Amino acid sequence: MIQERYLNALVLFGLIAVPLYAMATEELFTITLATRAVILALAAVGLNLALGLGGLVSFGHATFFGIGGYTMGVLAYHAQTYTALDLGLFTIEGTKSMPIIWLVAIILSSLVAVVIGMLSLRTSGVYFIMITLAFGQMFFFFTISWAAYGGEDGLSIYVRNGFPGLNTLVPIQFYGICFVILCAVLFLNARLAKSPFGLALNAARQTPMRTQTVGLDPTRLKLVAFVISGAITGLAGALFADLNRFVSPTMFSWQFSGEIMLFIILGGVGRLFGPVIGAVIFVTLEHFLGEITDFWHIYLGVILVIIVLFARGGIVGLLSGRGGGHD
Amino acid sequence: MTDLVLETRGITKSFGALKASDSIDFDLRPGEIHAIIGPNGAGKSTLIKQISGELRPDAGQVFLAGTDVTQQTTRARARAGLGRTFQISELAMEDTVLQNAVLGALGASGSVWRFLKPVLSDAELVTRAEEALDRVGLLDARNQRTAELSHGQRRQLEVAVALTLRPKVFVMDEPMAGLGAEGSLTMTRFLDGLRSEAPILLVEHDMDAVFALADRISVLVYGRLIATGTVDEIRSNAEVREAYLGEDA
Amino acid sequence: MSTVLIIEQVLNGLQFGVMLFLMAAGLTLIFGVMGLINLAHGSFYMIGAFVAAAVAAATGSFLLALIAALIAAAAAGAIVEMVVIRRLYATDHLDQVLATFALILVFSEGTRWIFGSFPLFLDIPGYLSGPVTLPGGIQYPLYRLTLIGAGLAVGLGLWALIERTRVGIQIRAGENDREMIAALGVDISKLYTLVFALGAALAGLSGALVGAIQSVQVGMGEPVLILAFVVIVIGGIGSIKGAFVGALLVGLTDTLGGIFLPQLFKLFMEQSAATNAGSAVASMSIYILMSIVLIWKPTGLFGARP
Amino acid sequence: EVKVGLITTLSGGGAGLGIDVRDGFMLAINQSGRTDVEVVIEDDQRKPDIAVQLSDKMIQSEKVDVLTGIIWSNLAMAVVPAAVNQDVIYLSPNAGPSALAGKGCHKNYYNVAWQNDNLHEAAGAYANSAGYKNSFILAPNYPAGKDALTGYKRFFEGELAGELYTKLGQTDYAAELAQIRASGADSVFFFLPGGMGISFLKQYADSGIDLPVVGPAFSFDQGILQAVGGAALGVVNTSQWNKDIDNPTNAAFVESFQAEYGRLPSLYASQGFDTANLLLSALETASPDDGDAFRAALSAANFNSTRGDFSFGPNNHPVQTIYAREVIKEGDVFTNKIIGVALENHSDAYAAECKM
Amino acid sequence: MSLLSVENLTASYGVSQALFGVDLSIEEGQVVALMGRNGMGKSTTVKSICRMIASQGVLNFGGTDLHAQPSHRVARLGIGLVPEGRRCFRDLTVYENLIASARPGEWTEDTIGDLFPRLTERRQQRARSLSGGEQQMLAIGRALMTNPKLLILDEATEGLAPIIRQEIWAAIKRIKRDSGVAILLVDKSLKELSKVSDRAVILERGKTAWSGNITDLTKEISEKFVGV
Ligand SMILES: Nc1ncnc2c1ncn2[C@@H]1O[C@H](COP(=O)(O)OP(=O)(O)OP(=O)(O)O)[C@@H](O)[C@H]1O
Ligand SMILES: Nc1ncnc2c1ncn2[C@@H]1O[C@H](COP(=O)(O)OP(=O)(O)OP(=O)(O)O)[C@@H](O)[C@H]1O
Ligand SMILES: [Mg+2]
Ligand SMILES: [Mg+2]
Repeated sequence: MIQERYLNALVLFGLIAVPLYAMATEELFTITLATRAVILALAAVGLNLALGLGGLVSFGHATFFGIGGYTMGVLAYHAQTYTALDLGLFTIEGTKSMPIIWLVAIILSSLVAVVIGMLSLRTSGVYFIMITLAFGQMFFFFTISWAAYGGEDGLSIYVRNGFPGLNTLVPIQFYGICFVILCAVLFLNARLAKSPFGLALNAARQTPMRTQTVGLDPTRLKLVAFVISGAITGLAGALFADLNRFVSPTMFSWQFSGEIMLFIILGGVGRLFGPVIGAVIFVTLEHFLGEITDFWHIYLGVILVIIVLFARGGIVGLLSGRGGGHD
Repeated sequence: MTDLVLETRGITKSFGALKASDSIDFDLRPGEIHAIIGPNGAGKSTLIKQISGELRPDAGQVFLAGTDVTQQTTRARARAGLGRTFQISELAMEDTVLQNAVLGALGASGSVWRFLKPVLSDAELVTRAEEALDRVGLLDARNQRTAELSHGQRRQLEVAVALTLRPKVFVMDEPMAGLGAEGSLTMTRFLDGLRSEAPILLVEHDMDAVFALADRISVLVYGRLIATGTVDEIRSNAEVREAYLGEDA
Repeated sequence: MSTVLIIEQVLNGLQFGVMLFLMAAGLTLIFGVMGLINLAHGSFYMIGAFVAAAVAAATGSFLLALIAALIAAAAAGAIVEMVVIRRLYATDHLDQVLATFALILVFSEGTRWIFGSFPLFLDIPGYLSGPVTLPGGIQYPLYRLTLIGAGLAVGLGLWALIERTRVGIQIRAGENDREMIAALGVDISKLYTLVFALGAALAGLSGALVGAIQSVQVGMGEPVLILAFVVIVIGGIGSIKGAFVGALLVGLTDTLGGIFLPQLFKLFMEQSAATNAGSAVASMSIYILMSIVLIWKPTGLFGARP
Repeated sequence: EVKVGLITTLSGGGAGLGIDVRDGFMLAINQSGRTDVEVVIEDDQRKPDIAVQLSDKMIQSEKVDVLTGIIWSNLAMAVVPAAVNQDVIYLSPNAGPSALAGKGCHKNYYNVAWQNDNLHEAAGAYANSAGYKNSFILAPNYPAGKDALTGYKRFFEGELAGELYTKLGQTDYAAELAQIRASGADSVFFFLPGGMGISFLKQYADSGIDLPVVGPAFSFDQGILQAVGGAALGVVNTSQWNKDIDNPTNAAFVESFQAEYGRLPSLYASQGFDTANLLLSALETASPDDGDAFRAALSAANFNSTRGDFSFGPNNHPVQTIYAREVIKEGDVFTNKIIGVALENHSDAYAAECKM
Repeated sequence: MSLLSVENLTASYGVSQALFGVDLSIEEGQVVALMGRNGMGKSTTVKSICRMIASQGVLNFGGTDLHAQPSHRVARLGIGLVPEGRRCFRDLTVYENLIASARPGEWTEDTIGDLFPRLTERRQQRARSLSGGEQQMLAIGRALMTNPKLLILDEATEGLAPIIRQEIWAAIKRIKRDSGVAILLVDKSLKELSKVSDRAVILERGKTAWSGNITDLTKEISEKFVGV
């Protein structure tokens, strides 16, 4: 049994050491894999805020991931083709600058999260799961037939966007950006969970009636959580698009929403590092099982089943010996 | 009539064919404990839900300290000074006792939109919460998880959370439910002291407690208030004996 | 567009709805009534279709194929329940999501491993093939009428089982409080294994029936899964009647949306843009329907539970 | 020593196509007897992001000289532009999105299969020759579907009785069939790849509609035909390859493929086989290290193709003959027979836009 | 031999132990009161008997070792439970609640209807919308419909109006007098318990602290262990 705190430190250490080692040994692809894991972890950390703290089982978080991705895709596409983006009332220029893209991605996914959240929070439980899924599917089918930006084929951005002072094309530098963002968001998440807002949100999840009788609005608390959560996942989407230099409607697919959720459950719901550990393990399994056999999905499935059955509270619960997190 | 802390006028609520509240006029004066008794299913909890805002009445009005709050949410009524406890404990079971109490203090302070500073480092909120816990005798259990509390302790915590709100009026739905004989006595003594702070609307089936505490008693039967009076008046009311008390009291 | 064609399309919509209900019936039982989120429902559907195709190829009998599909899916369901699902009733929905997602992987790749990567052949038997003429001169495939019949029969049977029999009552009681119904003397574990197997068998049956007019291939279960969830949620969880009405609504929306939305867009757009936009909206239509229903009635049309 | 990265779909729903391409490709490599060609195979799971990462891996870690294998246009669009810009040769054994054939063409990108529109154009041409005057056409609502209808219309000279975009992944076509029946069409053209086509054909056969059907080879390929069964009999489809194309390479290919894998080769297998042979032929004259020479060797297309004459147009896309084939039953097996030529030495509509 | 004998029963919730050695026995047809302050382990004892939580020690019912039986078998051996907190099946109607686990015997829907006429009035209403007292009646009716040999009532009069409480006590007396059903009672009303019970068992911190005939339960003892 390891204390959760040490486990978290260990994970952070691994996320620093492995890519550095890979750089030293010129295993560039390991860095790419690590970047993928870190970005997916970021998306899941975002969802964990809604799901773990707020009890909002969103099966549509791919929506925000996709919005982040398309923000990057569309802005960079216009920059790359030297065309302006016509928004009817006014036009804007595309950009290849990461910070600007992130900002736009965060703003757009927040706005969409406000709308989806307001509509979805009328429901609860499984209905909430399904209505969020429905919104995700709408975006999915919309982008598939959105011919202006490639439809199902998606959009290729040939060169990774820039970050002032760094060469993002060097894998370890881009990894560094993603890793720092992940750490910042984890820090934010940790503080948030202990803050007044976090306490109230936690109560709103467990007992909305009580929350109301002390004069707080559980729906509004959940909405704010949902929006913050969507913004983080949106940011992850923008990074993911930059990692691949490519966006496509699959970023909106329900399978993807499911995968983000999977990371959380795998790692441990409501645990700060649960999504990180889940994403790292999933990416690792996905990559290395594939090398062993064509039918690696079977092994992946069996491993996942074993984890659900024998590791209550996810991997973090198993390792830290504090099984059965909440919910 | 503005010195009434709480008043309902003609509250009516139907569930299909069933009239759970039938034109109920009820009031609560400063400094008193006004008990509502009545057979099971008479509509006591339904009335409380309409007072607290959980249910909207079909007709009639609710006044809190003279203001018509009929159209207001539970939340707004809580802010206007209504402190409620539930028939079945509504607590954040995974949180600690202190966290539950702090939640009340937080609600009362209204400063929930703070995202970075740990809530337990807010001395004002914590002090307020600890005071309330101390009064119900739960201070020693403040770091225990609520799920680990015994039934009686949970009832005490319910009251403590209401205390942190420093309400103008308490609305309590069966606070003795599930308490043992000894626990009921303790709770009775505690409520007795509480009336000086704010008047209490008390729904309770424990007649020992009701007779010991109530300044006035109202009797609700089939959604209608059939009598209001002092303990002795109610005890000797034949209709009440037949509908509710039986030959016992 | 002629009236007959419109009538025919409405009929198609209803028919598609009943077919959706057939596909969702097993899920209604497992998810709606037992309250278990079973993402692997589509896998049982797939197993039914594959086993039916294999048996039909070996024996040439469609009836035998259906029976085999039923048995195979039921057996798979029973095994899954006893090995995995049983341990998950007490836990929250999320663990069920993860476990049954994992089962999809196992079943899909397992099927590919056994049956290969290519679609299988499963055809309508001779005695059910070809169209019949309905009153009004509409030519309608006999097999689709058979599917409607099967869907209605399954729906009615399920409804009677759940609402009218004691076993049905016990199942519903178990969903409210498993521990309590056991403490009152009902062997809820065995009952749940049976119900789960029945749900899987229904999925397998519909996989086999529907597989005869669609493609029997790995992954065929996933779109069905999502559609079935949509249907149940629109109708309201736990209500068989709701699932049925939900299925009809989805069927009509999907069919008629695909036809009329492009026409509608043509009223104010130029031809090819209208076709594009119309088809785009049509593919979103059932999800739009679902969100409208849920925003209007947060627990679905007939769902009572908050 | 030459390293080739083969990224294709080996698991999940579309695995059949990827496996065929891989098997055809490896058959040619093995037959060549060359031991200095190393092939690294990876499964993209039909997910674009995975494909991109695998191509990163191939380029960064494996340091491959040549990439190939991708089945799907959307995956190709995700991988190819970045890869060819990093000076890696990409040989497409399937998928020829128009964006890579016209303005987006690249000296490092070679398509050994077809430009996406090709088979649909041939279908349009065939429809003319069959005397159809009024076609009902349908395809799924996504880029390849739109390309398909555009391609058909580019060559078809008759009227359109109707034009429909269906949902991607749709499995029930009752509504579409009713529209076809009511449209007064004299023929039907459809492009519905994979399971969609199987469903459509089965339901079409059962609907009692008796119009001739034309389509591209994808819905009538060896791997799929057995699942469609009798419903496909007699349908005419267009393809640049068939197992009865009469040349020694093809005969040897069909025979050795069957011997090696125990099944009839498919269109995709032939494309994989041709891709590998193109590569091998270029390796005979130049090394990938010498970029220009190697590209020149590839462009020469100096290899024996299973489809007979094969050459590249100015955009590195095939100039080839496309046949009309008919679905027949040989013993117990459904297969195709060539019934004529749809388009002779056909190039594509985008070649002129390509500036290399 | 006793109908139910419990010896040295221990049980825990996760890491925290709740029972440290409970002894109690019930003879056929006997009414036994189980008493103790809040949190002393009464409900945990009940749950152990019904095999709803894991426990150790002797649990013997009519010659059968209950520890070898799953929960539903225990019920079929003839133990009917009215649990703490009612736990009616929320989405089932009153009628469905009653028949879900019914077994043949003298208690039928009709006889329950005589006992609690209010349930008959609400026959088609879902349990979730019943008032607290109505739910309590339903829980008792439901347990009786299993026609048990031993009826366990955990706080069965909690939250009931005095007049209904009297009815329930009367019903308990009637059950005791007319049928051979043994009853294990948990209740806070000492007065009523002493009227119907034959024996009493008092728990203190998860252990049997006192047991004996109800007539031997002196004021001192009850003040010491129950507080009044
Ligand atoms: N949502 C509802 N739908 C239908 N009937 C309801 C609903 N809520 C309450 N009732 C009915 O209204 C009546 C009043 O219920 P209420 O809970 O107010 O009773 P009560 O006086 O609090 O009873 P108790 O003392 O048993 O708690 C009961 O008969 C109950 O069945
Ligand atoms: N689910 C639970 N998890 C952890 N501890 C529990 C749980 N239920 C009860 N306990 C603890 O076990 C002990 C015994 O509880 P139990 O419910 O048996 O008491 P009781 O005598 O029935 O009390 P009451 O009169 O309040 O119902 C208590 O200390 C309680 O806090
Ligand atoms: Mg009440
Ligand atoms: Mg108890």
